[in-house]
Amino acid sequence: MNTVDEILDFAIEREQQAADFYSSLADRAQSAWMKEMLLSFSQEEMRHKGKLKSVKLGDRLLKADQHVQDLKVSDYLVDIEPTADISLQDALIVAMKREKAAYRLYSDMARTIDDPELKQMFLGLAQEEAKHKLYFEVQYDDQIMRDN
Amino acid sequence: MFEPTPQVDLSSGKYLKLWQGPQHPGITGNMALELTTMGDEIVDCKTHVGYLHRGFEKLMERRTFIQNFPIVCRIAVPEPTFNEYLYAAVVEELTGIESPERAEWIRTLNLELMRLASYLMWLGGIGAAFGQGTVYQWTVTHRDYILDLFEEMTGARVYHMYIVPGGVRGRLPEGFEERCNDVLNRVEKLLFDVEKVLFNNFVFKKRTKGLGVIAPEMVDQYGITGPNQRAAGFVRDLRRDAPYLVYDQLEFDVITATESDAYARSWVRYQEMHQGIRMLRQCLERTPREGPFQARMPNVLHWEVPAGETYVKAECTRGEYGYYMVTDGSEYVRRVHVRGPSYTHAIALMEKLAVGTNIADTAGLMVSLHTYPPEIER
Amino acid sequence: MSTATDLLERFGTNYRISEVNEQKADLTFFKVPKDQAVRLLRELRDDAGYTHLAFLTNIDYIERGIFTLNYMLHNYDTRHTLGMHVDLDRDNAEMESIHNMWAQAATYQRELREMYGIRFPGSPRLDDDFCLEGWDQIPPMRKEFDTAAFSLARFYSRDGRGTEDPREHMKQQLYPTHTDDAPEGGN
Amino acid sequence: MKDMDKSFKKDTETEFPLREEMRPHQVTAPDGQVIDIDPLQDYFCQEPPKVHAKSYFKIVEDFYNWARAHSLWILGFGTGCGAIEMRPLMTPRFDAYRYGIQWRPTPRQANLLVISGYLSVKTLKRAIRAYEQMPAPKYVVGLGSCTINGGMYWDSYNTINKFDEFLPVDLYITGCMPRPEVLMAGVLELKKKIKEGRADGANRYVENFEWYKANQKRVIKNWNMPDYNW
Amino acid sequence: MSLKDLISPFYVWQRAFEKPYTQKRPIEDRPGAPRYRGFHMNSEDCIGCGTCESICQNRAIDMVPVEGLEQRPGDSGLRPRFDYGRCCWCALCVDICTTRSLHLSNHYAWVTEDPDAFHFTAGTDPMPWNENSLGYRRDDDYHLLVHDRIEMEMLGPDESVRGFDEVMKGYTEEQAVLEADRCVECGICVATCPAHMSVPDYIRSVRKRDYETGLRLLYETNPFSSTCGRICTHRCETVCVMGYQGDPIAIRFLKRAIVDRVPAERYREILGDDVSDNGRTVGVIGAGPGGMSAAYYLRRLGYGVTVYEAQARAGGMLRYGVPSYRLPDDQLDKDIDYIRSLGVEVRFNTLVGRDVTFQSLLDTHDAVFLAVGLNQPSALRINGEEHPRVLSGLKVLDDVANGLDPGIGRKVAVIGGGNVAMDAARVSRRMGAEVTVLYRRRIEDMPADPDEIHESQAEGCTLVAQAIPVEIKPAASEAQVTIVWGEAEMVADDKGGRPRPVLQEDRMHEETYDCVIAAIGQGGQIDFIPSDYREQIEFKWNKFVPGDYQQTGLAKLFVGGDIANSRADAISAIEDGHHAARGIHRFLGGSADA
Repeated sequence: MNTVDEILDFAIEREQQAADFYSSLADRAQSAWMKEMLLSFSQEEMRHKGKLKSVKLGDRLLKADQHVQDLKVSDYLVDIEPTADISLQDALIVAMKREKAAYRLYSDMARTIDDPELKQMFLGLAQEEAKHKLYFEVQYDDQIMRDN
Repeated sequence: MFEPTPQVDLSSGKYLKLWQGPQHPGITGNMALELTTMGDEIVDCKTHVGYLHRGFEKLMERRTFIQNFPIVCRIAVPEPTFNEYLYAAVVEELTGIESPERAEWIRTLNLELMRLASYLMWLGGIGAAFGQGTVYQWTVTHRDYILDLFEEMTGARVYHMYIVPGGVRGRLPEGFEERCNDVLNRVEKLLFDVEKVLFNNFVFKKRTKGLGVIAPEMVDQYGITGPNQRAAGFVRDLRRDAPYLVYDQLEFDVITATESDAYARSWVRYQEMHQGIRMLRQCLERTPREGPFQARMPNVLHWEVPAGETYVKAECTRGEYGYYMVTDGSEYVRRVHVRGPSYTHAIALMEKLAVGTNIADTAGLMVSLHTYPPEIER
Repeated sequence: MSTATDLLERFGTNYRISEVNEQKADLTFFKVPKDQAVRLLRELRDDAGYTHLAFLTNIDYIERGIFTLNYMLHNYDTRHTLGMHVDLDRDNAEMESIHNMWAQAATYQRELREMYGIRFPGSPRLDDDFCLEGWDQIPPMRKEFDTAAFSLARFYSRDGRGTEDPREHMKQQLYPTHTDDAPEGGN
Repeated sequence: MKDMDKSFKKDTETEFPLREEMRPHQVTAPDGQVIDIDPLQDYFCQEPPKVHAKSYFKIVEDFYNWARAHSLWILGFGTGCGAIEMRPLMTPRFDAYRYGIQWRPTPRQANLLVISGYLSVKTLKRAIRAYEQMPAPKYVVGLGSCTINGGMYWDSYNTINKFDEFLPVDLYITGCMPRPEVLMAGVLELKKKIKEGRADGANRYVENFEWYKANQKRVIKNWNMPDYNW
Repeated sequence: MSLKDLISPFYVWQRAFEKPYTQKRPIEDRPGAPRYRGFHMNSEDCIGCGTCESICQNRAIDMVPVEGLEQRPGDSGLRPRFDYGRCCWCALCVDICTTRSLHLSNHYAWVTEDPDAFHFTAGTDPMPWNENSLGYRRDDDYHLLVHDRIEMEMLGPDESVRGFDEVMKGYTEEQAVLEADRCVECGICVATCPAHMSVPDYIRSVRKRDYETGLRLLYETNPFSSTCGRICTHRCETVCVMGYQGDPIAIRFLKRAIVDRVPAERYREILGDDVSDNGRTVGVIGAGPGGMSAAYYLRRLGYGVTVYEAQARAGGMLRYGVPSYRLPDDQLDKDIDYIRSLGVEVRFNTLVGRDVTFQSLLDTHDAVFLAVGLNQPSALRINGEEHPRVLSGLKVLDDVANGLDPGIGRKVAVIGGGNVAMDAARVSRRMGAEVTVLYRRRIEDMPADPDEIHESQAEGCTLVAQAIPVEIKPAASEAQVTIVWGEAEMVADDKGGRPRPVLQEDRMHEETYDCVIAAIGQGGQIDFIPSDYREQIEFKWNKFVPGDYQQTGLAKLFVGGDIANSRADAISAIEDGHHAARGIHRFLGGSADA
């Protein structure tokens, strides 16, 4: 990956994979409710993909320098193996962990690369994933840990 | 007791019907005298009241107990505070609420200040009725300084709405004592001036001595109370005979006279003003500065007073002022009757005393009886 | 201080005295039948020292169909006050006049005539206007007379008013669908 | 309205009889001559009121208005509570005389009627008579809340609510009760209005005479006086 | 006549040499006294409760909507409008003002030609005196209202931890009347109450000691009055106008005061037991407050109602989640038995999805109301969670409710800050354990009822705030467990939500307990709805999104209770049930507004 476009293509591809992951999970879900949830996760990923596409077309810029709060919720939660009868809590944990992994990936890449433009791009993508993670963390905090 | 008026044949041409009022010079408020005169002499007098009738007793029956508190003071315009106090007292008696000591002192202060203001108004009236306009100018101005004190203490000049069932509405303002003492000193100085100018005035003496003599036996027959009664030689004063508020802790003299004419009545009132100033000074000194001034009250919005009836009276400037209240345990009062001393003074007594006097003296006679029509009609 | 009890014992044999209520040390209320009232008043005035008629008034007990006159008498020597109640038939209220005993009674009787419609035969100027002039309604102090409705009908009220109940207003604004028009639950 | 119960009816021949001295009667003069008198006819002028015309020249009218504004003579007829706050105005402290204001005992000498508060029906009748007897141009000031919308006596069976239905009012002063200072401010405001030539209450009264009379007769049941008595 | 009498009057001349008394400028020289009762002012604190209107004996005050004023629960959006053709400046409105927003200025002059001009809305209309700082204010020591709540007798903490006796003893009749007397009957609370109960009316019936009327009023909107009189979250009290200067009215306990005075046997006599049958049936899933409330109102409307309940007894979370020292079983039975006595059939031990299919319910009934509640405890999902000494709060409460021993030991940690956590903690105290509550946020953020937090502290539970559990480890003994937790820092939420805790990895603690009770939240279990209906039903996270009448896109399905609202309390569930009954009646062609 040597150009900004290539990086973006890679990122877009990753978002697509995530969307596919959730929708295939949804296909297997038995209850109306979890199916709905997983599809909405999938749509969320598709929206991210759309956002990256517009970055690629130059309609939008990724900001690398903004501060995104890390609630560290996912840090101390266990890993979950996604199954067809997954619960909402577990689905959210999976989502948080996935976003966190993506964040780590882009951050590591940014560290290993020297080209300032590309570095900037990776950092921007990392920030973007951090935001997604925050979104899921907040939902976990609000929906699952209501009383804690 | 009741003497029928002599038959007056208007068509004889000897008599003239003359109406005085309702804008009557002898009175605060409106009231008409229907005089039948023969020459200058009055042979028959009928009173006509009702120009100020607002139906208070009816209005009070359809207002809650707290809603009655602002309206009662309107019953007697120049002396509203007595209504406030009596209404509060009658409700307190029926509910068993006791107003705190501090409130009792402030109430006494308020009532005596009102008495002084009311007497000053009256003093101006009697001066004006006998051609001494200067006295009127002096006393009404000084009354205004007392109204200033009221404004400062209660928030209004005339309708104070300060004595609320359960206590009073606020503490005395800062520095009130000094300002009140200052006004009292000025009023006292004025009173000595008035004595020289009015009571030592030979014109005044000539016209008032022997005018409207109330014979002692008439006092009970006509239900005469207050200074009018004391001027006839009776030593009766509710403040001493049935002490309310803190009057049992105050030093004052019951002023009496024996002549029982307009001059004697005026002189009794004049001296009572001095007694009033004496009491006010005691009040200012002894009113507690600390402590509650309102008893613990229920929620006044739906205040149900237990069923019962009572009569509470107080000595106002004109005599026995009383509130008779009947309650039936609901949020509304069953019946209130306000007993104003003017009721008998201005109607039965006036109709009797006016006969035989002349037209020029009716105004002075009426002022000397000190009557307020609003408390007759309510 | 049982002036009142003494007194009632003294008169109790000759008069049917009932409903004695010692409201406070110097105030007692009692009831006496209509036919004995004036005789008792005279005796109280002449023999018992109750020389001062503070006032005469009436209480309307519409639900019981009676008027209760209250004669408030005061004794200056014992400083005791007596409230004498006399029940009258509300629909045909008539009472013996006492204008010959106290001069101001005539005025009170005029007022009661005008305000409640009670007749006191023989009382002077009884039917003259007292407070009211040109009154064409039932006597205003009777409980069935609605002064607010009358005032609205005759004197009108200025336009430009209108109020909302906070509770109803909030209901309309915040949860309009939550209504139970058909009776259900409870009753 | 409810029919009047028979038992409440006062023992009089008609519902609202004329006072004895107002009925037609005969009087014997000192010289023995017998004179027939019908007071309602004889004591009052029956002429209907007329519009008080403005002067043809504006400068003259302005001069008149200036003069009128500086001699407001108040009829000393306190109708309600507010009368008690008019008294201090006559004393040195407020000294209304310096503004050309003074109190007169008779309507014939006054051109300003201050309705100082509530008006019972009985007083309303007298106030109307007093007003009609005042010479035009004349002014009316409503003092206190009661004159505006009934004030605290809004539900009383004996006090009117809207004073402007009965007499033309030039100015309202709210308060219960208003301080003397407000009455003073009101009078100064009235002066301004007079000077501008807008205080035409007397003419409004004449122009809407029928309406005012109808309102007056609606509440005053025993009218027994001529329609216009000046 | 003496010579003195002749000369003395000439003394009058002496005063001619005095300084004049005249005010130079009579209008400007004398402003109103500092306490003068002049014209009205109203501050922004006004909430439009209308108490000023009710005390005004002149009917001089109208409550009118003000343009641009945002209406919200606790503020009626109305403001007092004064008619100065009526006002008498008694200032009772100032004295009674519940928020102390109303004042009088010392301005007193208003002269105009137009008699219709004397109206204004204080505080919002631009009046010349709005900036006045002087004028009448109510004195601090003068009250026309009773600001202090009548204290209810309750078991002391020493006594209460010894057993499961009800802690709050209820008002005596005298106390209840005194407390009810404090109410100003403004009705602001009605909008905030999820069930919109007619609070002022039933408080009035307490004051009048007319409990039959009171009970009828309660049942108009709430068939769980005995229950709600004890454990309601009393949102109404948070907006009670009496709370602005003192304590809010104890609305919840006054409700209880009514039901406490009506024996269960008289319910049918007072409320009536005449229910017709309109031949249509409704199935209700879940016999909790939502389901039973719907069942009650539907039965009243003539529907045949069958309730499907997974457990052996009715009441749902009220039965299994609320310990008996807060809500004794017999009180819950009082409510439920009356509903059942009207002919509501409850099928116990019938779990939808296991014993009967969702589809069959849809087929057999004319409508289905679903109120299964949130009964699945959220897992901690931290390492070591599967340790046998980690219990769920709901399970503990459930065991206690069923008379089983949850086996908690002597030293207990409770994780969470909601009502379930508090209940678990207090139950543990009653079983003799030493209790520590670990909560991720601050104590003021706790979703539990403040009374419960307060009482649990009084009973000796230790509350540790800002503590995030990170790991569970086996302890030396098998009967024990070690929990690792870290301190948290609170960070503000950008979007205005409650502050969120962030773990501080450098400040970790380790502690060993006999057991750890997790009560961090609950989720719903609605897997029995086949995925085919996904298109018709709208979800948001783990909840339904119902329509105006609790309906869903699936024609026959109505939903309510914790699973369908964000408040997740009993009273909201009760209202959902009631409202769904209205909706079902409406959708099945009943009266449009019923």
